[in-house]
Amino acid sequence: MSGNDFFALTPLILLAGSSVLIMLLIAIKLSHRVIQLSSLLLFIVAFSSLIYIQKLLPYHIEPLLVIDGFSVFIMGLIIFSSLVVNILSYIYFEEKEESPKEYYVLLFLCTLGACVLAVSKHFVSLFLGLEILTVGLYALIAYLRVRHHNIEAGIKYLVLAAFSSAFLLFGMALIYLETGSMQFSMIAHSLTSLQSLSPLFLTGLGMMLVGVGFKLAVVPFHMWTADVYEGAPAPVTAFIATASKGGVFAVLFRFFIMIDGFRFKVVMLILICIAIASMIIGNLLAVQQKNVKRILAYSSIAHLGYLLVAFIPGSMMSIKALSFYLMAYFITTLTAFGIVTVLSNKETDAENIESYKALFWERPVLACIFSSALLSLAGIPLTVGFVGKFYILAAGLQSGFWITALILVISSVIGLYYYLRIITTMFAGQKSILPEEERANPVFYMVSIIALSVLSLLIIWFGVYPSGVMGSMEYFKLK
Amino acid sequence: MNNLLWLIPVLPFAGFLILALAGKHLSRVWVALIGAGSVSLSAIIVPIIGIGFLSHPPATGNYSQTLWTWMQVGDFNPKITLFLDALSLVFVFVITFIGALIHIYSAGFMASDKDYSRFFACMNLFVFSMLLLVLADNLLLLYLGWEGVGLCSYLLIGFWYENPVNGYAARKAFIITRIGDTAMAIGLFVIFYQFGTLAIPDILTKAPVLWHQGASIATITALLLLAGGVGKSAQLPLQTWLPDAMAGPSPVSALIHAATMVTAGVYLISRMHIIFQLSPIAQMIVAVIGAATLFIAGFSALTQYDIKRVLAYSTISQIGYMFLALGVGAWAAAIFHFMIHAFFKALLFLAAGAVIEALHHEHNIFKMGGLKNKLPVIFWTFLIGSASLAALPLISAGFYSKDQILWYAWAAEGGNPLLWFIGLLGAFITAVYTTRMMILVFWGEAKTEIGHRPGKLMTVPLIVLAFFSLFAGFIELPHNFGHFRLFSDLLQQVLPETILKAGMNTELQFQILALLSTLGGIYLAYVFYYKQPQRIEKLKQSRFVMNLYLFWFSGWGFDKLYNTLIVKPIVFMANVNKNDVVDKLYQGVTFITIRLYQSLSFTQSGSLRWYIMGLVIGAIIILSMQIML
Amino acid sequence: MDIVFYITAFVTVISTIMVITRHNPVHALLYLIISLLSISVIFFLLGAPFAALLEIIIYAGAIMVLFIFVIMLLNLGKETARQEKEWLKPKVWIGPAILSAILFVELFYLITIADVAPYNLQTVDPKTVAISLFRPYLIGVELAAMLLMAGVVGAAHIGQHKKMILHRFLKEEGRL
Amino acid sequence: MKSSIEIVMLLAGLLFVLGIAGVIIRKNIIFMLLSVEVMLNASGLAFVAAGSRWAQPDGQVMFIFILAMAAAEVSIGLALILQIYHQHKSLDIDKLKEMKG
Amino acid sequence: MILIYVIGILMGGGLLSLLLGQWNKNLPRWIALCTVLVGFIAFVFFWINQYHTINLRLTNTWMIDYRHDWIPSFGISFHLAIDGLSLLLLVLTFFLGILAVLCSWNDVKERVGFYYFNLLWILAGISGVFMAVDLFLFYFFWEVMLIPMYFLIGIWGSENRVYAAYKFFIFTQASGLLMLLAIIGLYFIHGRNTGVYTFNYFELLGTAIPPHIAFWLMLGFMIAFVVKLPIVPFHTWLPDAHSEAPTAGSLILAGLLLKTGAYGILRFVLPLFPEAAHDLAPWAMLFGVIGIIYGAILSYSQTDLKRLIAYTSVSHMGFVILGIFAFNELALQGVVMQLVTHAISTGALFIMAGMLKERLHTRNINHMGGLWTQMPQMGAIGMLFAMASLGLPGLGNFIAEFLILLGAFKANVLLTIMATIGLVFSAIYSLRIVQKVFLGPSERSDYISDFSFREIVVMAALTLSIVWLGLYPQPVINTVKLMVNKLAHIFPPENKNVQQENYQEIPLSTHKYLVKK
Repeated sequence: MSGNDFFALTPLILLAGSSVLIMLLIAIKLSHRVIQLSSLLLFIVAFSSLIYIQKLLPYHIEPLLVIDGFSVFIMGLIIFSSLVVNILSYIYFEEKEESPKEYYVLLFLCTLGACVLAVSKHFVSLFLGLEILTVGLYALIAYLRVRHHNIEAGIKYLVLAAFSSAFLLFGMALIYLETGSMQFSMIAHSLTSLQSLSPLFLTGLGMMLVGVGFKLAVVPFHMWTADVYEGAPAPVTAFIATASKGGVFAVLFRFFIMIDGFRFKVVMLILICIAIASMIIGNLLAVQQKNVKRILAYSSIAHLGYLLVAFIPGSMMSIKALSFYLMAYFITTLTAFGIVTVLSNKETDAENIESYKALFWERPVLACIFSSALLSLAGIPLTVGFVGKFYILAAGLQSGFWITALILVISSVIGLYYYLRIITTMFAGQKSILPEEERANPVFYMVSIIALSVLSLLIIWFGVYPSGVMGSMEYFKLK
Repeated sequence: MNNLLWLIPVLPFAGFLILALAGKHLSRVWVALIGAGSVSLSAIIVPIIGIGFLSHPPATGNYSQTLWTWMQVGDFNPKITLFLDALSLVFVFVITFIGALIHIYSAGFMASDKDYSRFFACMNLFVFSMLLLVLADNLLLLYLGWEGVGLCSYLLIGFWYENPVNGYAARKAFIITRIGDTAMAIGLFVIFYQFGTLAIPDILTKAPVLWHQGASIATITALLLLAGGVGKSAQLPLQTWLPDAMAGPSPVSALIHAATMVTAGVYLISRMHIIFQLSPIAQMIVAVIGAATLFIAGFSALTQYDIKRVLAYSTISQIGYMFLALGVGAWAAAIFHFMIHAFFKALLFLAAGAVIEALHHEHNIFKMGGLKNKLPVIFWTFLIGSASLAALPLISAGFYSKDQILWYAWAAEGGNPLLWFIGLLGAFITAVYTTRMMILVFWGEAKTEIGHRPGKLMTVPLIVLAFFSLFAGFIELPHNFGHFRLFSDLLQQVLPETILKAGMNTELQFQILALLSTLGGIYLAYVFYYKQPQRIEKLKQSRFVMNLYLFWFSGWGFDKLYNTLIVKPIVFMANVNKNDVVDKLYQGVTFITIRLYQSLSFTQSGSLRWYIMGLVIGAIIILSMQIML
Repeated sequence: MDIVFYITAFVTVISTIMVITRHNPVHALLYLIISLLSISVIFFLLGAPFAALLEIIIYAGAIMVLFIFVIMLLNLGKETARQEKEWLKPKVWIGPAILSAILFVELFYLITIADVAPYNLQTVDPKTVAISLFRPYLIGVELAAMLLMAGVVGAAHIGQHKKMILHRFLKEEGRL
Repeated sequence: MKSSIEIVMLLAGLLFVLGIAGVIIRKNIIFMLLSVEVMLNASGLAFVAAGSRWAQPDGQVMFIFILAMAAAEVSIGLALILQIYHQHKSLDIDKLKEMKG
Repeated sequence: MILIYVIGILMGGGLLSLLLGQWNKNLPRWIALCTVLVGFIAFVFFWINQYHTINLRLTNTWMIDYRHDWIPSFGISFHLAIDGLSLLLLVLTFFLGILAVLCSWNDVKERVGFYYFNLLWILAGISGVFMAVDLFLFYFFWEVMLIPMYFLIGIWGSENRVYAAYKFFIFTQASGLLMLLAIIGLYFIHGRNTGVYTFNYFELLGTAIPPHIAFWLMLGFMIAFVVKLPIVPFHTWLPDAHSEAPTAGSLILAGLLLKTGAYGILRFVLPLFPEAAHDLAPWAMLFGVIGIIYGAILSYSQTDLKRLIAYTSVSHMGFVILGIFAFNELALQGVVMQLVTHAISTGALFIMAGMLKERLHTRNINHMGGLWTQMPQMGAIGMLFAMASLGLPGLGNFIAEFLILLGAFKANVLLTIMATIGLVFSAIYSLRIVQKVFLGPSERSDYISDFSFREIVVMAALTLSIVWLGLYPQPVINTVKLMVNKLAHIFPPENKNVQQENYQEIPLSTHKYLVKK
């Protein structure tokens, strides 16, 4: 470990250190507010450190990690979403939990895990990053442990995650057995020296796909999604939907790029099937769903399918399209869950679609923000979701993947229906059924709303003028 | 003078505009003044122009005045151009003159109607459209007038809109004529692609050059135009609307459904005569249609009890004569009959209107009677009109015009003994039903009390028309009887001379036969309806006669036929498909989507073991794919 | 050597089958420990003595003890065994078992068609492992530390009890 | 063991599948966790075997990390089990079906 | 720059009325009115200006061309340009925009600010569609107009509004996405051919596309446009949307939204894929004819007035597709006329349906009847527009339909004859409206007011325009002349269809009449 290594690892070290620091702060019994603020500060510091390390790029820390433009971009997204989740968490947990402080420790750890995924280029770091993320999430999902749903979601996630981790591990073991290395580049190297494709390697890859697919919640490994989204506290759901998936997707992409997995017809075929199934089933499942969190869960399944559409060609445009869409998806999902968080009250989360009735007339700002997020998810122009979808279609069509593009289009029409349903509900009726209650912390409430407004402005700004972001994305190249 | 040409149609139009926009705020006197005045002004301008036209015939044989280019798309550039030649002069004269009289009559007739201004507005609009029709320089403008008169006919048939029956009749009229119009529109397309223009003079000069005699394209074109004419002129097979059209006020029936609009078909065919001449088949069809119509309508008229329906069927029948004349190539005779018919039929309708008005809106002739002395003016004018209709020899104008047609039906180039015989039979029937009507209405005992007696406004036009019904025939006399050819000479500028078959020297026998048939008809009716009415009762015992009677009464069952063959299937189809069968397709898609949702939602059972099973199945699928591929 | 392997493998498989079929949790746990022990023998045979030791010490020793703690804490005994007996009916397990069998057949097929070149077994001694662990995988170790920290913090939070609200009108004391 | 590593991998695979079977067929959460442990253990076995096939320490290193992960996971899992037992008075996983659809 | 300003004004006006609508309910109306008026006046002046020089332009049909980079990495630019067709439709947009604002003046009482926000944004979207010459930008605007329309139907519509709004949105969005696929496909094909990756319409125009791909790409475009238009199997959203939308919504739907479909075909499908369009022509024409007759028959059976009018739109739009795929100047001019006149006539009918609904609280024509007695003015105007809708000469629709049929006759005799039969059906349904609504016995004794001053202004504007278009359509024809000529020249004139057996006997010399140029 040279000095430069430390320097390059600053963000990770900061995240890890923050978790310890927060523990210490808890130990000296500081108030929730102080802890929340200091963790916010630490997130900001970690985020800014990303800008700081850019002159080093790309930087390899053998054999586990690589820090390049792409990983910095993904880390940025992850830390950004954690930051937003952090802001949203205060009012949510302040109302519901008497000791919400460990939450921040776990949040840092999960963020760390996701970031490790984003920078890893080795099975070990992949596995460890994934597990830090997952183990942290077990606790986060079940954080409000007195609620039945939280516990139920927690145990479901735990058993399934461990189960799928086992698949991932077994797959890795098979690949290791075949190639003699766990480093992506070495695997790629030994693959080129092989005459024919070995079944062991493919089996390993397939089993890894099970593990990764579970984390990404793509069909047929999607069934946990809705339950966990529904059961988990709203900010945590936001985190699962964004940071955890972003990290996993990043490492999957890096792995495929490095071993050039796109040449394996069978694997690609599997991925195409998964993508198609995810898009169709994800959207279909939400059609008449009544629970907003579940709707968003199913929609996230579909969105991962969309991401796979851009993933499959494995071209230069794929990287850009993926990066852009991930960003769009992050912003949008955070906004959507942010609204759910803000509207939640002490007893229940605002998950019943009925509770959004007449929201537009009662709280127009929130309704507008939510609408912009939903429209972005639906991919309607003027929002970033549209540009993202356009990008994905472009990436797919550039390499001639007409079928997936077509399925994307058709399934997103189904998707339209349920997004519109929520919007329609917000516009329907005259009177909201959500009780107008005294906010315990009006200041933080305002802060949350401002944060969400900024996000929704981003949604529209990037939707109207995406070239700025696209331009900067050129910079975040893989290696 | 031809600079004034535009005033002829524009005056009624101005009247229409004033009445339509401000009619609500004008007093009745003003409404009548504007309505009748504008048409009368036109009627005054026409003779001025007409005299100019006759005294100093223009070198081209016509006046034309271009107002503006309607549109110009590529080579298609119809202009709003008015075009006056001998043929249109006759029509314009009849329209404005009779139109003015009827307007004046209406001022009295409609005096108590609440929609006074609307009536005059529509009538003015009608006169405008009709004038445009006959003055049009190109077929598109003609079509404008053509449809315009249809609209006015619709508006006026349904004038008393509170009664849905009237509305139904109006719709029927519009739609049936529209069927003809549609065919005519197709005819216009053909003409445009053949000649590259729709201007009538150009077409008429180009047609003989581009088409040879008997060309099938000429036949098609002619038939398409004929279809338009058949619709408007209520000829077979589109005649069914006219009897129902009597739902409108009597002046309307007089002006539109007797004197002018229904003869638009005659105008069109004679206007486009060159095309018809190029196709002997088409011309023969015209003649056959005319003959068949006059025959069928005659028998229907015989059985009607509504006075206006009798007149309506007689109108159909008389227009049948005109078509017959056109078909056999007796162009001038057709136009002559048109003019005479306009006079006496307008007269008859107006007089009938006066009768109906006098008898508290009683239409049934069997409930009339004995009006001879009570309404002397009406009686005498009606008598003159009837005489003309029945073609009472020598003294009525109708005799001269109809006799000419009968003679040509045999003698002209396209003539045929069968056509002649049908014509003769028609003349006989005409005499029968006319006499029947006269007797039932004016003789016998009074069955209904008289209410309202017609005023001066109504009687003066009747007298004028009666005058013309008697004496207008003398401007054209058979060549064995004075041989006075004022009218056909005039028309010869436009229409070809009637060519006789070889070996036709005398028409005396024909005249005598016609005379006999008319007199025989009158006598027959006299016997059955005046002298020995019990014979009718006796006849009615026979089942066959009754059935025949009903068959004729229903206009030979055409309405029923069309209803079952066309109207009912379409309405049935429309009603069955009210909710749009195509939408079911999309509902099906929705249904499938929702079923898919339900079955997929079922998989989200909440059971962790089931979820794991899903994961395992996924793994199995992936591994199987790897094994198999 | 081979024969030792086969015997141990046999023991492993049998004891594992016992683990998933026993009704009494404590019995199952004991079978699992047997399974773990026999796997550690296999590790040894594979030339990985360090792993073998860790398997016994940490897995069989520490982790299993956790389970036992919990089982004892919850006082799962005969009652549970009876319930398990009820739950474990062919109707319940036959489908999953078939699925698993299919998966195994596929794995079997895929592993056996692989053509792995023969090699000489070498023992990888603890020292090598340790060097590897603290040289290239140093960051991994650090990360593992964070992983354990996450586990500890999480378990501590979830494990603690507080007044629990089943319903806002119907409060109930929850106690260990 | 001289000839081939396949047989060890087969054993690992068999254990892995048995673990899967255990997870699916048991309704008791503790048994599910136990079965998951079996699966993780099988993966560890596969890693060690693979490491020994290449005579590298990496397999064992990975095994150590798996151990760490298993420990962390089990600790949280057991804490959750405690909560579940206290809330539902049962460890039947099929009773945890409040969320569905 | 006028183009950007206009869109900007509309969007800005929308936002302003949304914001100010919170304080004052009257303000948004006036803001909206002023906004649209400004746009209208601007374009009318521009039109008059251009009209003098219109015939001087020989090849360049484009009057304004504004371009600004937007997403350069994709070759997307904010590229607006207008030619005669766009200009005409823009004028129409603002004309109907004014009417839409006026006719919702008292109609909308709740959430006024948001209402006018939606209205103005729809107009902005539609204007954008008519201006955009960057395919991406076109798609962008294409979709932008949907959301506010969705709200307009979904919030201010009648009972079944939500269903209708969904249906509208999903139909148009689904088809729009297919178009997006086709656009991207075209983009890549062009990029691969030339190395220039751009969405610029002008550059994409000459793209050489392999025929089978061209067909699919064209189909992608076509579906989007045909659903909007709509053509028969894709029309079912329209009756629902029209009948449930508020008056202004129906007006804009019928008057403008449908036109975007036709505009799209004229602007994109024909120039971009001439061969494929040519191959499709008989089928498209067939569907047009089916639409004409099917729409008319369905229209006849409806009892809901707005639904009835909606189906007449289906029928009228059948003429549009028939004319477009006849590929000759006459038909194309007819199509343009039809776009304008249908907007006016059907718009007027919808406005009247809205007024009736406001007065009678029903749309069921069986509950109307005899209204002429109480409101003769509306009766007269209603009659006029019913006549316009059945294509009475002297009113604009006749010119349109006649030109279309005349042009189509050249391309396909049989189908044209069938389409002409549709005129009979149009008479049937139009007269049914008049009969059921205004004629017949009056069933009501309560007082029903005739037109108010505001309504008279609206109807007078519509009446004058339809009569003007019927008697002197030349300004419209001249405005689009160059564009239409250019379009017609893409397709070589064909004479084989006209020369059917019947025409065999024509002497050779007639060919100069038969075949134009």
